[in-house]
Amino acid sequence: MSHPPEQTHIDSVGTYVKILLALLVATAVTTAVSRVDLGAFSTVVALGIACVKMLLVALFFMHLRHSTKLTRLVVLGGLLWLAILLLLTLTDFATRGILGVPGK
Amino acid sequence: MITAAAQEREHYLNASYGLKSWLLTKDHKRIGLLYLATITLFFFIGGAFATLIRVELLTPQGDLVSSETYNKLFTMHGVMMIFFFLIPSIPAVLGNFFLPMMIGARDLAFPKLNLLSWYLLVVGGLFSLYAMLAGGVDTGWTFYTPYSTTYSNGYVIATALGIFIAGFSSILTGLNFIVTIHRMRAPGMTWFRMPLFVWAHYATSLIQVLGTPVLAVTIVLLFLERVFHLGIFDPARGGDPVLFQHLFWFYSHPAVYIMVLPSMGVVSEIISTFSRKAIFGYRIVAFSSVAIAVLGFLVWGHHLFVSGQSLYAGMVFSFLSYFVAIPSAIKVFNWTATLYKGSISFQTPMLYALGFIGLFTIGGLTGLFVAALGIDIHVTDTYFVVAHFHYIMVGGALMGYLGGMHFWWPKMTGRMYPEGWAKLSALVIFLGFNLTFFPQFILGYLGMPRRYHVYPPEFQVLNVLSTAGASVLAVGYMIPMIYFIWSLRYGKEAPANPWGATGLEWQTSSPPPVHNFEETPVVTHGAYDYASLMAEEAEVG
Amino acid sequence: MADHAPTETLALRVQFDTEAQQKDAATLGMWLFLITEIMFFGGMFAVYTVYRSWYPDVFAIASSSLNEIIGALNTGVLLLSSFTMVLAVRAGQLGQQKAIVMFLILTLLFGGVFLGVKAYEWNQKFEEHHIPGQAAFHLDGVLPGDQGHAQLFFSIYFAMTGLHALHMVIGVGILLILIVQARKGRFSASYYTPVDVAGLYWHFVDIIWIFLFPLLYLIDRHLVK
Amino acid sequence: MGKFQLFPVQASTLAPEVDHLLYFLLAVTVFFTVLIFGAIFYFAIKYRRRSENELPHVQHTGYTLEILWSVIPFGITMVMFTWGASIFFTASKPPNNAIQIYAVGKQWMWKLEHLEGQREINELHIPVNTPVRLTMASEDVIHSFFVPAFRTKQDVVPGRYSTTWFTATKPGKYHLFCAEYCGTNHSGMIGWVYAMEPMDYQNWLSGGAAEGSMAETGKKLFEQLACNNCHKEDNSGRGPNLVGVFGKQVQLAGGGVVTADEAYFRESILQPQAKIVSGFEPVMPTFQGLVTEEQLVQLVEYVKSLGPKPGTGPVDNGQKPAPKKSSNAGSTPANR
Repeated sequence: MSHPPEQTHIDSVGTYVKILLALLVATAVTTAVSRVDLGAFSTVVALGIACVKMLLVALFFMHLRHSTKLTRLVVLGGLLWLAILLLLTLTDFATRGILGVPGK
Repeated sequence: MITAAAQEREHYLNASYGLKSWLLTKDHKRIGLLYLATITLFFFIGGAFATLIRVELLTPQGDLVSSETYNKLFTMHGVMMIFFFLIPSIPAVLGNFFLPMMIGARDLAFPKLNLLSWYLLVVGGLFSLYAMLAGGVDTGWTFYTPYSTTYSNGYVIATALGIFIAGFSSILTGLNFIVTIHRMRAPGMTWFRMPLFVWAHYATSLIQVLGTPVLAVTIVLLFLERVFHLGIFDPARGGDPVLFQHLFWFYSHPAVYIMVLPSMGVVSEIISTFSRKAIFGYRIVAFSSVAIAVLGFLVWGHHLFVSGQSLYAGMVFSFLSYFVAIPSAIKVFNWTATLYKGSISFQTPMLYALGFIGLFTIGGLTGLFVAALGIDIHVTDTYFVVAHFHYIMVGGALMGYLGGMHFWWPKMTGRMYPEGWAKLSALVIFLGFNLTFFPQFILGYLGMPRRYHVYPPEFQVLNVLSTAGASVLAVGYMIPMIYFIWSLRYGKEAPANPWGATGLEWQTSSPPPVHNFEETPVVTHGAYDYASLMAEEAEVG
Repeated sequence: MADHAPTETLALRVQFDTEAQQKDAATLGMWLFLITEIMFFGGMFAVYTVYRSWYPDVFAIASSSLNEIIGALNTGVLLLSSFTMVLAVRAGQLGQQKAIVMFLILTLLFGGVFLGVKAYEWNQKFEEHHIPGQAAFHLDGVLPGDQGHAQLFFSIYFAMTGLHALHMVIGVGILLILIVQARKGRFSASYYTPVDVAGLYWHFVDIIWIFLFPLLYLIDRHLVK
Repeated sequence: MGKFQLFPVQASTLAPEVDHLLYFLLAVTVFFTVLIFGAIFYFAIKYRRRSENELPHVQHTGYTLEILWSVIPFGITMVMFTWGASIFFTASKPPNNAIQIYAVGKQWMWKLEHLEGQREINELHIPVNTPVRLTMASEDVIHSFFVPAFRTKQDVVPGRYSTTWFTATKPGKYHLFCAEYCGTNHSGMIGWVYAMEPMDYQNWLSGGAAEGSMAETGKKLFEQLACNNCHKEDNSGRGPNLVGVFGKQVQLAGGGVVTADEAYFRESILQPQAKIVSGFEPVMPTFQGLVTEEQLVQLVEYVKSLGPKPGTGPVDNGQKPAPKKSSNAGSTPANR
């Protein structure tokens, strides 16, 4: 059979509490940081903190750490396709008007 | 007539009877037949619309139906054919039935989810049928805003809801296939021993899972804007209709690969079986399916060259569109190379497969025309594009579907179809198809726009030719419908392996038992190993 | 074996060979479903990205009309619900029947609180005439010519938070079913897949909110004192 | 009417270029179709099954062949791409000496307007051998200005201007179609483009019963709508002086510079606060819904007619010198 052996690794409650606290702190930080004028950089910081929180939830709460390589590949694939949608759509909206001809 | 022994042997058809045994079945084979009945109904509804369109276009004036009705005809033709026939056709019928058998599994990973997928397609279909009977929708199958959100007074929401629900049938089928292929292959069935039909469905499922949700959210946004007047694509409030087109085509271009990739899988099986030779370049053909699925997501902008997209985005998408053409070309070359030094026999499935290669080649090459920016300015939104995608959809996907139906009909029903009639209808379909759609290439370059109820008189001759072809094509499609049903009662008794094919599905009885195999098969050799197959038959025989 | 279906247990359905294979298939299936959800919300993030790049100032003003303290607290509530959900899954792994039921109920409560706060925020928007598409729409601090662009922001706000809330409601439904089954002792250390899979879904909906909160509530708050 | 034809007439400078690319693509298509069909028929006949248990010897996979038939087609497609892209680039950039004509697409008719004031419905008279630049707007849904004989097509998206251009080479009467589905009478939204010798065009222009050029109509509108209360030519008005502004760089309040083109003026009339000239208050009311697209193009023409007074230095329209800030005007949404 081609399925990997399943060793159910059970995390301790302490780990989950630490992760929860980290998430709550990150939420407070991102709320506070948004008041500081970082110019264009503020969006990058906000997204950065959100990505960190996403990783915490995904790796610990969703047990990605103990998951099969295939599951991790699936997650990466999903994020890659989201990037394809966003980036290729922006190739249009970011280059509008450069030619100086209305509508091109 | 039918021998007594075959009659009482139990298989998936006579294991249980009654409506409940069909409507609540969890057997992937029965669900495949349920899908077969459903999409055949939708196909003939869509075909009826096509016939009305072609008859209307016999004359330059709009003298059969009003403009309003004509717009509804081509819209519903598009919606029924794409969302309710072409997208489900091979994956839902042949994929559901044979994918588990080909990899030696007893069923799909999630049988109840599979039954739910069928119900979703039926409910979605009912919504669209309701929309048609209540008054029809006239936005074109593309639902471009702001016409679909503010100016159209057709049943946009009912049809969009129908497509939204049917979309989930496609997503869940794709999900089911991917998990089944990864987790439920028989012992010894490594990735490179799987039939190419399974590879093609793996690639198709990737597209269904990654692309369809974006169509779902586009429909939700369209729904929110039309019903609750949220201003997402509304130009008056600073929104951009071209953004709708981006989201729509992000799914709808990969959707054309959902329609054609399964047919490619069927053709690979048929070409190999009837040349009694392994496919030339097995791994290349397998990887080209996945390459088409991946690259198919990078090219949607070629639908927007003149619709207001920026010049530079047009160049990016045109460049990427040529990348996706290469794997398709590789497949055609490999199929043709498989015939070299083979032992070719010409039963009906082989006729359809050869027809597929020829017509798909023309369809694919004309794709290079519309991907070239310079030519697309002139030919987009004309009958040239209509001809291009009909060559791929009808010449390619539908021929592959019919080929697959004839190839696996003996295994599904335990009956042989009448070979003579089948060859005749294949020929009629091939001729009718070319007579219908080749003139449309010329019409398109002459500049006849698509979706036109009325056209200038100088285009009439080519339109009459096309309508003549359409009537021949309609007859061609009716014949299989008749003899398939006829064969259920009077067809010859089908042996387990009528074509001498190498797939696992041919190593079990026709029709197969409820759990496909007496005991789970162990795979010891490659996908198309005719030598060991002939050796085994020699021992048994 | 051919004439009658082999005996089937919850942990080992007929089409699988081993329990590990079945559990693996369920997990992979749910992750694939979550990928479709990423692409579903991804479409709206694309709309958000385009329009925010076109109308940054109006989006900043509109974003600051939202109460970010309530937003932050609500995010905390959702994170807590994720915490209790993962404890429910852990209880499932250990086969502690009563613990599963307790944590699922806690998760349900936090989810309910989140939806309640959401309903309050939407009602707030209703009173402030920030409902796009209504004639009475008016966002103060934004000039008359740009009211349309403000409507774009609120269209995206209501579309995204609305669909997120819908996913929360579905999640609450799933939790209710699981609570009923858990009380009947259906889950054990060898069969807790439904709880595990429901946990994956719940955490995913939490991750979507983790991105929605900063992108909708915290746009350039420094701009608008 | 037109006799039965198999190939569209070439009536613009773009047409031959597009057709040459078509011939190249046709040649490639015929070559590969004959290659594939020929190979299939030849192999089918030569290797037809002779006996029931005939078993062809197994053939290994030739990677060289695989590389050959992926690299060569890729090379051919790259030629197609670059050739197509170059045509697309020329078809997108109107020459500077093109004469300007305005087109407005409205559910199910094309309204065209020449600078000299001639207005036409579903008909367009243009001189031969002179580039014509069409600035188009839509009043409702998406339409598409398509002249098959010129091989040009451009969707007209509501909410902004779209541009297409062509140079007619052969006098004659050519079809004009709407190519983007726009509702019930989509197939009725058609017309004719008359390419005429320059002399005939001038006679047609002067002969037409125009009640004054677009600029004059625009001037009347400018006064009717009381624009001149604020936009005065002696810089005393509350709004910027519009003389000689068209085509120049305009300093915006809060930094940023933008080129004052048609799209900028159109947006400033409909959404005045989108781009406020530096040193001015955002007091201008919106005219959204008060002016139709046709009136907008007339007002834009009037502003363009207020050409720069000879000899004045950089634009002096009462602008208070604003601090020079690095502008990210770049792709402003004005002409998105």
